[in-house]
Amino acid sequence: MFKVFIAILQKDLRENFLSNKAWFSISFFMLSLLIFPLSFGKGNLEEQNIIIPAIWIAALFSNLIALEQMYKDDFKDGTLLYYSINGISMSIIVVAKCISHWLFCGLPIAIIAPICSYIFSGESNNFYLFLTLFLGTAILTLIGSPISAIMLGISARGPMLTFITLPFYLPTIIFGVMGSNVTNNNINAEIYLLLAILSLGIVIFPILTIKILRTVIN
Amino acid sequence: MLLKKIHRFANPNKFLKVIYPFKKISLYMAVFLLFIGLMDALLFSPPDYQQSQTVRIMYIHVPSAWVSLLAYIMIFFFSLMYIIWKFPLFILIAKEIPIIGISFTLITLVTGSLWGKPTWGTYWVWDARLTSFLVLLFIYMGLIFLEKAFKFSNNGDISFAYISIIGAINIPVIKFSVDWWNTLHQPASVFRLDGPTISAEMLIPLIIMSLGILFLFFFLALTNVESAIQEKKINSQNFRG
Amino acid sequence: MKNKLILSVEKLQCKRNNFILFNCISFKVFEGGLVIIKGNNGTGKTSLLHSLCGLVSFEGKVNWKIEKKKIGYLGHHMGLKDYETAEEFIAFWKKIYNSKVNSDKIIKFFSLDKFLYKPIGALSFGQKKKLSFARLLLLESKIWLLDEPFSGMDNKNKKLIADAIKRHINKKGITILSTHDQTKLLNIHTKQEVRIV
Amino acid sequence: MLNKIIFFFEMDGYAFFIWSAYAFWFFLLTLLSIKVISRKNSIEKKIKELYLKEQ
Repeated sequence: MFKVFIAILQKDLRENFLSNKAWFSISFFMLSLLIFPLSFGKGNLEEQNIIIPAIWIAALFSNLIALEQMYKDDFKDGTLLYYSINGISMSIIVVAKCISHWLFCGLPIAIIAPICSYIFSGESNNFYLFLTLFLGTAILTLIGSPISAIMLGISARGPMLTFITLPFYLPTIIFGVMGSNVTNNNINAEIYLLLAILSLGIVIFPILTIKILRTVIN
Repeated sequence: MLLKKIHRFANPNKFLKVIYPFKKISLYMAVFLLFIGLMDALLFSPPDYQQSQTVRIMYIHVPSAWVSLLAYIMIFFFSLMYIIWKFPLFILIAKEIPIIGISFTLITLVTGSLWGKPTWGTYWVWDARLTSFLVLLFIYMGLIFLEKAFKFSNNGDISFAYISIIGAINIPVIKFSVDWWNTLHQPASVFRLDGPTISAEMLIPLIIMSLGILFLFFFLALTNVESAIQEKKINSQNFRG
Repeated sequence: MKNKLILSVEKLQCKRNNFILFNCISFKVFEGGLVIIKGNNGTGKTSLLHSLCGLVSFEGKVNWKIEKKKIGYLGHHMGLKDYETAEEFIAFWKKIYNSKVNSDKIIKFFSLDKFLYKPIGALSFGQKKKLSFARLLLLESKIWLLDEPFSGMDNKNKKLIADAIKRHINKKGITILSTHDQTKLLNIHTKQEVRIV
Repeated sequence: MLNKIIFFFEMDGYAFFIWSAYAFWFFLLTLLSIKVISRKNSIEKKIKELYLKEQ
């Protein structure tokens, strides 16, 4: 079972690596981050403390962009169908998909973001930004996975997916921005809340995704 | 046992017969109660000592807020029942509610901001209640779009049910989160309606109006469900016409 | 000597969008049996196969007498990725199925060695179909459900596939396949036909 | 009497907010009711037509 999981995860990662999906979402993050200093004018950026909201907005949208592709390819060429008929449990597939999605559009963003924040505004308190992004992007991926599975049923689903997913992302964004704005050095309640949402989400959302995929496949 | 009882009523034809008297009663009750309630709210109830006459907006604002929340809870429960028992009637009911729920949510938002201007000085504040209601509006919009998008697809019903359940998980989260947000960023100016603090003279028209709006909601929902059942019948019988 | 009963289908009924696709289909499959499902387009051949796998909801009874966890299925979508090479594809599914079949034999049987190191996106339709047959052989399942296995193939490859099916049946496996025509190739005494109207 | 009516409509100077809120409420509810009821009516009409055709 674990061997199968590793094999599927490797395949997913390879797929992300070879097709442009993964690089696309990271470069989209950088590009949309570039828009903020341009639209604010360089001098105002440090005073207005805009960099943390900017990073969160960019992370959100780069996550959304990659979300559409999460199950689409495997669904279209029938790989999901073969997995399910040939007795490979759905939970393996879903977990592998979520991990590969997060590894390519969650973790790199969390690593890059403190550097970006330093370049743009010279702030030193970047550990919390990394921590909240680390947790927050994982939550975004988990929330997005059932919705991305639902959207497999309709043909023109690009704008629909964004519209339906965004309201569900809001609490994470709120906590994330609050947690990143820490001034003193104590870990505050928002990070605990994010951890709570994450641990709840790890239980709930993959189960939902499995159920949805089962109905969508045929 | 319970399942058998539900099964008996889950037959659409029987359901049509069952709801017919309820529909009639709720229409008459709604018209009657709304008339009395409006008279009471506009003419007889006293102005508040703090908010003076603007408190009269409460009589339409609060009932529609309650009903729009109730509508979402109903969608959630019907979807859950559909997923558990797979009776198509439940999802048929759940699918007809969002269009009514979104109207009441819109009323709540607009009347709320019209009430906010004289009392708080602004039309819109990013505080807990307001933001959570705006999110509710967007979730309703998402549900409606989803229903439209899946019209020609097989698994529209199940997708609707799952999305409404995900939304229901999010609604309390949104509420709590924004409460947190508010206490940190923007103190005070939170609009509250504590039960005991309100006087009986204002409570009575509020209750009458809420009941009237509730009956109106039931009437609209039942009518919608009725027409949806009949539409389904027309489509499935494949008339030559 | 009578063979062991493997699958019995009774009064199978399938619905799509409230329209009844087919009604009252019953048949029995014994060890080494071959069932050919015939029918025109849109009569629900694919739905029948899917309901046998348990993918589609249906009314009626489908009884598998053996473990049905691993079903060899081959459908219209072949589950091939454009960027993979054929060799990687076979290695991947061998790992997934945890199978001990000698993959060289399969490669030789379908003569895949000509394009073993090419990416799948560069292959023709017939070659892709042969590759997905290779996956079917890797699974070592007793049950084969094939959805139009002969479509889009030339005569030589059709014979190859018929040969593979015959071998499978000789090993006491069962095969259920749907097709428009092309049943002359499969001259097997256990053959039975099911017609969907 | 006239004074009382004018006082009622002025609402202590909050006339705009209160009356526009009530107007919006009334307008949207009527719109919704009209939509729901007309949908119901059109379907019943359709059923009647189909019924006549079948006969």
